[in-house]
Amino acid sequence: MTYKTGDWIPTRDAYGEALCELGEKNKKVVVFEADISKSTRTNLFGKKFPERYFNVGVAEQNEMAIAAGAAMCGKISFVSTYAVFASMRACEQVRTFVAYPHLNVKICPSHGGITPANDGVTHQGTEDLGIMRTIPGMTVLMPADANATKKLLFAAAEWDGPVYLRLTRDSVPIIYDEKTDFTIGKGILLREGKDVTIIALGDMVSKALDAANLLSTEEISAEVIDMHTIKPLDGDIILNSVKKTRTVVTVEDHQVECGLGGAVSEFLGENYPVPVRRIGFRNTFAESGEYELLLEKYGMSVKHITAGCLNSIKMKGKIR
Amino acid sequence: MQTASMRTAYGEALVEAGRENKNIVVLEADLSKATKTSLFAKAFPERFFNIGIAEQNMMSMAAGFATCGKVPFATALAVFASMRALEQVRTSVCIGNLNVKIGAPYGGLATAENGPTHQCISDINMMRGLPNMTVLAPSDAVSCKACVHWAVKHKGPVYIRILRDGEPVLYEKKEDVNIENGNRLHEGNDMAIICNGFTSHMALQAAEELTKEGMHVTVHDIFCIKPIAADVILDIAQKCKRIITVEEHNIYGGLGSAVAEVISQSRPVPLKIMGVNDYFSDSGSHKDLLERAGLTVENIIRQVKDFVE
Amino acid sequence: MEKDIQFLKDTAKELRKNILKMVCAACSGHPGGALSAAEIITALYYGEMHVDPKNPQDPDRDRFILSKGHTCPVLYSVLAMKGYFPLEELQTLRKINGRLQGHPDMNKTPGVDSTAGSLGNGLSIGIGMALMAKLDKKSYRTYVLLGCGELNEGLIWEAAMAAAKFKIDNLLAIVDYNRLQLDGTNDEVMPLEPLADKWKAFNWNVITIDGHDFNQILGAFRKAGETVNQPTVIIANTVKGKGVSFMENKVDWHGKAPNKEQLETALREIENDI
Amino acid sequence: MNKKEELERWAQLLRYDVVRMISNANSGHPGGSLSAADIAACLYFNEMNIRPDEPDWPDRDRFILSKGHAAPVLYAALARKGYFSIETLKTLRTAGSMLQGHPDIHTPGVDMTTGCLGQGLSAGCGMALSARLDKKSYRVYVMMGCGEMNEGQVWESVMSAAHFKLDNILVILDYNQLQFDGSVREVLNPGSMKKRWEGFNWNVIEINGHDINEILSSFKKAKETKDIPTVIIADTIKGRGVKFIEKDYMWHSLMDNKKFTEYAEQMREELKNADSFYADRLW
Repeated sequence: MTYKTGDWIPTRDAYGEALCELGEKNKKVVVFEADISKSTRTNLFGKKFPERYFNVGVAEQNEMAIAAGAAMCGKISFVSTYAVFASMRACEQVRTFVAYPHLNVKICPSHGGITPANDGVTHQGTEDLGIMRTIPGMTVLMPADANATKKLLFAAAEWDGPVYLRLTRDSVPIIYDEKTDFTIGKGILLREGKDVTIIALGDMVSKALDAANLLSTEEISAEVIDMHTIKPLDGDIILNSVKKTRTVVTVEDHQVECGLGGAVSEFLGENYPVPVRRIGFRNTFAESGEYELLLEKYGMSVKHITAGCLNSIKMKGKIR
Repeated sequence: MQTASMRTAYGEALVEAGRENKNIVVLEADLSKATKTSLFAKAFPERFFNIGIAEQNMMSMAAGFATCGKVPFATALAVFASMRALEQVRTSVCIGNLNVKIGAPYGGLATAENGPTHQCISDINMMRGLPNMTVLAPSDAVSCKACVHWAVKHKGPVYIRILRDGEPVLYEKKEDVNIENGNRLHEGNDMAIICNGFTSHMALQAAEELTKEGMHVTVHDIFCIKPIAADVILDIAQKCKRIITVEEHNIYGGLGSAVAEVISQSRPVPLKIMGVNDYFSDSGSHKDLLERAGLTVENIIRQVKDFVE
Repeated sequence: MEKDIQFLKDTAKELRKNILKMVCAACSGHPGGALSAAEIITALYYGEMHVDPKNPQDPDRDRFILSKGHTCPVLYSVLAMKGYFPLEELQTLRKINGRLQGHPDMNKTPGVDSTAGSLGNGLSIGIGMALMAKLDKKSYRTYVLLGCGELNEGLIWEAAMAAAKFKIDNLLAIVDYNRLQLDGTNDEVMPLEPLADKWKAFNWNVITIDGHDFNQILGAFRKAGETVNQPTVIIANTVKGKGVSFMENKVDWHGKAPNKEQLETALREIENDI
Repeated sequence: MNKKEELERWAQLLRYDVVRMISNANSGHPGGSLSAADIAACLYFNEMNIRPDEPDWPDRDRFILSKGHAAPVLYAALARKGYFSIETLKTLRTAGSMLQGHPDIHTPGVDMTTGCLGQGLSAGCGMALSARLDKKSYRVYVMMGCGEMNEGQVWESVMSAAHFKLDNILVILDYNQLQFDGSVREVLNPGSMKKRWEGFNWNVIEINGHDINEILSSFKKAKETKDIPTVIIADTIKGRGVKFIEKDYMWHSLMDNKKFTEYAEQMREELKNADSFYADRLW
């Protein structure tokens, strides 16, 4: 199944469907669920391959450790839950029993960032990328749309070792056609520009593109990179871009500490110091509400991205 | 250098604070002899609660205590405080901005021979990502005590990363310790080292060695990694033009990352992050493990020199 | 049969000596809970499990998970005695560049089926393995040794529920019930009684035995093997530090290494069955 | 009107509020809110010692909704008690509202942030121990869901409440037998819930969770039990009161808002004509 550009689809839907395709092709794929299959969309897999599907109830730590046990027997374990629970409730199990033994456990949580907008803060995983990034041996992904989800899911299945692949609960627009290739660890240059580099991931990629469009009306050319893999970070694509633009704005549906902004700041600080503005949650928990309104309230809307770009461009003048 | 045990300092500070403040309660997960909360248990048995090996329960219980005006110190090895109970810290404690203090001994590689399952090079990151959390990492027994007392006065969640035994003593008395801004251990304009925890005394030693060779290096000991003293760091960046961060933590997400985030925003200067290079370590003596990670006086000196060129 | 039992007793003796020697050489480690499990481990590796030390990764092997990972000296000792690696290697426990980590590491040590060390996780991992045996239609069994302290962990009870739901009868959980944890007795820290009722209430088949009596241990293994559609737990009453007079039932020996002199006394006591 | 009749009306009114709120918000969890309405009515309108005009009163009884997704029933009870206006109920799950998708401690009357299952009883233990330390007589009420019985942390907290002999804590298990993915039996096969709690040394009382008299008498019995914590296992029906969603696990969260909104209107009419009690309380 592929998805038409311009349509709006939650990436968890694509995950559920792609998982079935994957299960068809690869008999080693087993799926673990923690009582929210209707929401994570693994119910599709469960229906199709009941013998390779295990619902362990509301018990995410157990789920993670069972998945590790299955991987120890040569399986490729997919773990479904919400980002808050995958990264925090079961954090130590991920670290000690998945990452440390370097097992083929693919953790694919829905409800990344504030995409469960209405559910409120307890269900909005806005710290998970940073948490996963600091666990040695972990590969951390967030696809920008349904087509990217499917491709990256297949790539994750082939990848040696643990993967964290973050999904959205709410709909995001399709920006990729079915032909685009995705390689784990290689960012995608979506739009060329010379004044500022916008590095975004997940649901914020489409916002970054909107911001770049808006900026072009003011004769500012912004380069846009989809950094779907936050770890290992694609240093080359950043360097190539920054040597040209000399300033960066990172955009993520995540806390500005520790996540994409942190990763890019670390990398540039060590390799090519230029101003970096980070757009995301500023050390605050969000709340219930409509997705777009929340982006607006917490400083992550298209408007804020464009303002951030303008500021960044100003900064670079000052520092020179 | 004289040495003292940080976890013992933690236990003693809890007793001191408990004497002054009757609202302080201590929660423990079956490791009181290791974490030294046993000292508090002895002094104030009625305010000591051993929850058994159940760190998640402990964190949420602490949250319950806090809603009733208590100042709970929940204590667990850094690896369990930061990872086994992470979601409880977030949901039960941080979202409500509750007055829970988390004491986390055996941070970094300090559990040494116990191996990677018990070592913890990710806790600073885990805690730093949580809104409302204050993250402290003292560098010796004296600053550890200062952190405990500071945490009692601070309203809101605080995570204190503590090491184990035999840490060199850097400070004379706890009043000397500036928790919010950190302490300047050495002055110089050629380069800056920003450090914390067990690496601070190494950085100081490295700076002293380098002075003999005519290089003048600023060494700044940071206790509070979140919120980090951005002004202080920017001043250092302005003055020294180059910064090396040193920490007993993963190079991703810790002190280095916090400094990178600050300087990249307003004063991008070249940075080098020294720490554990994103790997699971091994069983071995603490000294051996630090050596493998490149966290030695010699290597700091080498890195400073390389960085100049 | 009697001859077999005598052989097992002698083997357990050897195992205890190795535990103490390696912990002494490392100057750190956890002897108490290693000694309490000596008979159980001996019975597993010499009387129950199908394993091939020459082929530690054999996909059809029985699996063993030491969920109470801190007591790994007992596991390393038995693995060395079975020939997974040389006995001399026991001297490298907890040393840098060694294969014998302070807590078990499945990628470093031949014969270690699962990483362990942070308490409470082993049963879940075992369930994963047992489910995969069923999925792959393999006949291997999975054995999980739990400590009593770790039964405080909620994760254990999550796993207990899941094992019952999936009717996992190809997994055997054994509780090394020595009634001591780091901070004191179970009763002081977090009482576990009525322990058998707890497991029964989670729909488990429960067998209670003396964990130092080989006849009872082997009998329980047999009964567990015959139980279908329900997971079995053996609650093995044991003595922490068993075999060494000054360590028995002493909480202080949970995580302390004996010095040379203490080692000599201990070895003598074990040799002479004092 | 006697006590029972009055509480039945409050419960019915809370159900109405729940239906209206969720229909307004166009999202939320009706099933588990409705099953808990009778218990919530008994707690807030008869049992608990609280001061709506002084939500932080240190001596108040505490209530923790551990099954936080059932927030609408809690918000309804709080509004009806006067912690905030009935108007506020219309803002459920909208940006800037004090009524979050899951309970937030900053909302007046909410004693603990919940929503991530399994944490409520632990927090309750902390409160109950604080009461004992401070020699205060307040009680702590924790309402749990049957799905969250899967969480290991629940059993950690169950163990510690028994260990610390917390007789000032009362757990009410809203045992509606359904969780997100199906029946508790399908998802995680609990066996006898009573035996499980007894195995952890708790006093267990089983009741019909929709029978006001049974609820009230179980509260009384719990209070009289010393040195051991009590759990009331309340047999309930998920979605109780809204016929077309009763016992349907698919209605754990909102499925069809058109149908639901129509029902809210219908309910409004029915209540308006039923009794003078409802007349000036409907919105």
